[in-house]
Amino acid sequence: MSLLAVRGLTRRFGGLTAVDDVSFDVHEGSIKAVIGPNGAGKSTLFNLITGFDPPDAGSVRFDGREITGQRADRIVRSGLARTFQNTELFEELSALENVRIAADLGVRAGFVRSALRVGLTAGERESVEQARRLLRLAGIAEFAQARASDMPHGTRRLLEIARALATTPRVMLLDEPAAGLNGAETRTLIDALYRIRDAGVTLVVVEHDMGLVMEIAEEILVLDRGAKIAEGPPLLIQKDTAVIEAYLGEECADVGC
Amino acid sequence: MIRTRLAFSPYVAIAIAAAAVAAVPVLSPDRYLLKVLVYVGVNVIVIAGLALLFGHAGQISMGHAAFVGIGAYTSAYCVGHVGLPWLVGALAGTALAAAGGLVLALPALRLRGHYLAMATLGFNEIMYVAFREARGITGGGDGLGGISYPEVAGLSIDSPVGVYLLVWGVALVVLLLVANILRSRPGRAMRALHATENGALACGIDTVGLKIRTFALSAGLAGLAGALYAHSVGFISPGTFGLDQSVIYVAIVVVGGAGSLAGPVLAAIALTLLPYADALIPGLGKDAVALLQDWEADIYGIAMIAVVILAPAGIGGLLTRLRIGRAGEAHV
Amino acid sequence: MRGTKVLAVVAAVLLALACLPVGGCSVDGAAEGGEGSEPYRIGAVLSLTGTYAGLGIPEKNAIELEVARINDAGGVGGRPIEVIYEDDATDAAKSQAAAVRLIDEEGVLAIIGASGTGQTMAMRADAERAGVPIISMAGGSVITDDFSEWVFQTPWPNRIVVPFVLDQMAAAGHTSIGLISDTGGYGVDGRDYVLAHAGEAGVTVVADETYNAGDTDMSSQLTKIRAAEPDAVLIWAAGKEAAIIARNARQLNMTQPLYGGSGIARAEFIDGAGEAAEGVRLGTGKILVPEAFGEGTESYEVATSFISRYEDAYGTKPDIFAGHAYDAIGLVADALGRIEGEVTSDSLRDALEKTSGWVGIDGTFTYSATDHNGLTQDEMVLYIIEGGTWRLDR
Amino acid sequence: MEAAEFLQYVIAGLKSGSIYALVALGFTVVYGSTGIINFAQGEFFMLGGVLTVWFYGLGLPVPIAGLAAVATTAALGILFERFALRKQRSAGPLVLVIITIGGSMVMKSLARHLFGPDELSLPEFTPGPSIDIAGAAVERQALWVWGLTIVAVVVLWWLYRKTRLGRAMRACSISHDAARLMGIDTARIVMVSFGIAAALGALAGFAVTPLTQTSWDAGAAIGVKGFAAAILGGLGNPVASVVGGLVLGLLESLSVAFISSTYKDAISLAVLLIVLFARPQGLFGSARREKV
Repeated sequence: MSLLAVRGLTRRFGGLTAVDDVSFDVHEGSIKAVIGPNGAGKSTLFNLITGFDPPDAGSVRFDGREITGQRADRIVRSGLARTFQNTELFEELSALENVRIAADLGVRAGFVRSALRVGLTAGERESVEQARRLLRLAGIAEFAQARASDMPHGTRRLLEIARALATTPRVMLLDEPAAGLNGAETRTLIDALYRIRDAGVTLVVVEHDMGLVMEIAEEILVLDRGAKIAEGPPLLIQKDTAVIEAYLGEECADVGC
Repeated sequence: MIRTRLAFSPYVAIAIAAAAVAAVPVLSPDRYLLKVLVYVGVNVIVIAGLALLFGHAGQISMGHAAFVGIGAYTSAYCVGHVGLPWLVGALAGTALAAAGGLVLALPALRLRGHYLAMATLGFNEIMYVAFREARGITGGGDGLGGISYPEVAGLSIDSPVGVYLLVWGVALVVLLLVANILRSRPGRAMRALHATENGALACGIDTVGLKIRTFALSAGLAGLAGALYAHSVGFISPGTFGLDQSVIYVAIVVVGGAGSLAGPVLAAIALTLLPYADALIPGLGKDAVALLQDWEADIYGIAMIAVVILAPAGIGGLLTRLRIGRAGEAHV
Repeated sequence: MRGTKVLAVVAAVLLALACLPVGGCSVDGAAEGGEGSEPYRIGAVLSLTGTYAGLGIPEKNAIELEVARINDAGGVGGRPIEVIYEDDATDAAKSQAAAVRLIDEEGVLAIIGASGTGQTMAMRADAERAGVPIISMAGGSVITDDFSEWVFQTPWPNRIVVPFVLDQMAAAGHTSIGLISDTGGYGVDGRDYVLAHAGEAGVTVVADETYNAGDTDMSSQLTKIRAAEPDAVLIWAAGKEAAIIARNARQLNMTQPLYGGSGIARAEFIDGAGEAAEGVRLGTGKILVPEAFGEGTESYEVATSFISRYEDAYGTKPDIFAGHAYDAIGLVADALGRIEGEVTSDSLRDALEKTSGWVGIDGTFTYSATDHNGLTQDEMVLYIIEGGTWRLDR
Repeated sequence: MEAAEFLQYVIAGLKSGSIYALVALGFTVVYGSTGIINFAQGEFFMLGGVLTVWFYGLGLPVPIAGLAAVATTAALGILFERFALRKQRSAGPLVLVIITIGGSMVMKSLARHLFGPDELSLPEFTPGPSIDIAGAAVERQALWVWGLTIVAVVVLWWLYRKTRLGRAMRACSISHDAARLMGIDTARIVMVSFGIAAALGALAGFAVTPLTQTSWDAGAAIGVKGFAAAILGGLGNPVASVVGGLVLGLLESLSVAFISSTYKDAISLAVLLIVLFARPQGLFGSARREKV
């Protein structure tokens, strides 16, 4: 039984069908990649799964429970975290503060307990430690006090991943984490992703960097114009005519240029 | 990095503040100063609530004077007409204002920026009509006079010093509670919501619940301030709770600096005292006073512009630069 | 020390404020008059800025003019009067603070003011506790209806003006009237009295419309009134909206005559309404046309002398607000003169209450233990606006 | 209620509605190029009226006095942007809004000092009895108000659609950065927008003063109505602002006709809140999809 089961997800914007009846499964502990040319509906698919955009049809089951159309924060709290294509960081706050806000999920403190500061210090100290650990896991511990807006692009991506981790997810959806990274930064990202997968978190990654995809993905889902055109292991996908056609256009498909 | 600075325990700071509040009437038994400081204390409570909602959570409200009005009229009615003790009236005023906050939170779930400003502004104008027309309860356009002094546990607080101590006692407690909230998880969640709602959602923050609770708490504090004001001043009229007062409250929070609490509180004290400066600055000649009074509105406008131009991050921003705070540390 | 920085900041500011030598000569309780040539200190809380600036400024002019005249003529029993002015900026909170300051720090014997009804009501509690009499220049009936032994009033309240105007309308055969009033204190107060007294005056209100200060057009309300086909239209309004109503009525070709009270007894109404003001009738005091006092009478002398002195000093004729202020300072001076024994706030209050037959601008004042307004309908006259000015319509 | 009376209410609504529309246009022009709400817009309306009366007092005929007032107010709008707002571009929208609030206080109080506390009046452009249209009476001045509103809308439409400056302003309203990349001097565009907004506000003040008189504090109430109209129509869209203004005017006059004049403001604001709740971007505003 797969950890994340997507069945027939569809989303229409006026005349355009951005996501057209997409179904796929993600198995616990694996790394799945989602690829496809620009405008294939990858980000929209992520938004439908994670509750940032309500689907017109279809369903999503996470760990056996139906989560279709739930509010985004509830889905995150049930263990399905995500990052964004253009990072949504808290620009004025430090890296530590950014991660700590997500780590706060563990701190039981409503308005009343916080106002009276009753027994909070323990929970809060724990959430700060958790935040520091995650910064180390993501390999950006030395940026802890830096303001998010002052950090280099690659580090910001890793910070957003660390922040998503702080919600103790079982599955994490990463929306083009390698976009705009140079070789070395991509290497650091790959190492971080392996460490996260080894820590038991299932990963679903939207990516254009084929090198990265081929290296880390155990299974690849290919979208074109909103529809699923292929799904399977990297080697199979590499030779799939439909995939090549989608990416490189007709003539190359049969000639294999 | 072990913090080596002398960490004041919060209780020491509270003791110092309470001592200062108590010392004022002893140092200067002047009734005028105490009455003006009551106005300041009331505004500090309103601004503490608005700094939470607008400064930290980024939800603009141009209707806060209406909440003050709800608190004031409700407690005046409960005590005056229904004969309830002041404490019950004040709590009723706070609760009703908080309920008003809940109602106003609904549009906030769908509206952003200027549109939310207009919705809250509309609420303020509608409440102004309600205060003016519900003559049975509010005394209508002429206002409601003869409101009794606050009375706690059977003891009527009717001396200027007593009223001052009550208002500032409540103000200190409110400041401490709000400061604690801002330093804890809800405070951080508000700053996250202010930065990016999607980012906050991605951190598992229930932004809908947060907006509703923050609106209700902020409005409740305004209602509490209204209840204190009505019974310390003894006379309220719809004009006191009009739109231009709500605009002033928003300006105070911006001048104070959106990211802090000490900044807006200082701005509230300064901008509430400004209209009374002519009487507070010692040694002013008669015509200097008349001149100051005549040009007071201009000075007020220019002072606001000057502060936000010189210190875009507001007074709070200045305070942080003075204190070598860590970058991005939420300064409260 | 993060969370409690705000408390430390508050503590510092409060202490700094307390150390300001603000106290000055804070005298507690009611002030003694003192003897010899020491001046009688009287406070004045006026709206010199804000929406009611148009009332406060002529009031201050009138008070300064009269105090100069009284002091030049040797003051009261040889002692000059000194008036300390406070601007309440049309804000009830400021008028209350100003009253406390005048009582505590300036040790005034009495307070003239405020210009507005709300601002007057805000001062009452503190003045009553300190035992300092207030002489208000605001027209709201509530000031003297909600009786307080410490509060006096000089202008003609709606309680007197409304019945007078209604009687005049009935006398002119207008039995059904359309009413339009503003939602401010003055309008609501007037409307209450119109609805209460219409029956007695033999008049029925067939349309009852209101508008808000700042509205730019009242033709909808007037269209509704026109539909009710009243014999005449009664405007109970203060401020610039009254002129708009007159214009709108003319443009709607409404034939009904327009009536009003002291709220439209202002030159600005005539300027603003232009021809639409022609033929409008209003009931108010006699200041607009001194002949109304009756040539040769004492009040005629008082009025013409005040009007000419005011015009010499300020270049314009005094308006009704200047008249209210003239009476306020005049009543205080007269009362001071009548006190035997020690002059205190208490003795001044008692003397004020015993004022009888004092001839002022708004009329001949006779206060009593139950009437702190002291005016009756016979201080009222009906005017008609013709040729851009007022003419007695008798 | 027969047709003539209903028409009379519609005319009353369109009369105040067109004033709200002109002021709303001023809000939209500034919002378009800067993204902020200019709280001093109400004072531009006041200055239009007060300055016309002052120029008229100097002996200029009414139309010339009006033109001079509109020009002076436009210059004041530009000066206000230059000195108070220019350097604060980077400080974020809130700081700018507060500066306009402070600016409105200063303008209001200065006007009281310069022009006195009492109301000021101005003769009608073409005095004469009202004109009868299908049984309803229409004031001549109302025709001037409508005429000037239509002229303003047409000129603005022509400016936005047909001129380089107009296109640059539209580009600015979509995105400052993109506009700057296209070589548009966005600072100049913002300055021009404040000039136009001030002129529009002043034009409204000039057109309506013969009907309503004016005074130093005439700006506050109209400022709120103009803002409500701009929001009702949909911020940033000039035509929507005009429609928003007219709808708001009609809402008020019809609520007087059918419900009660005491609650006309409360009713029209309640309707506005309902519209905002149903369409959070106003009647005609484009629902800006928030890119996730």
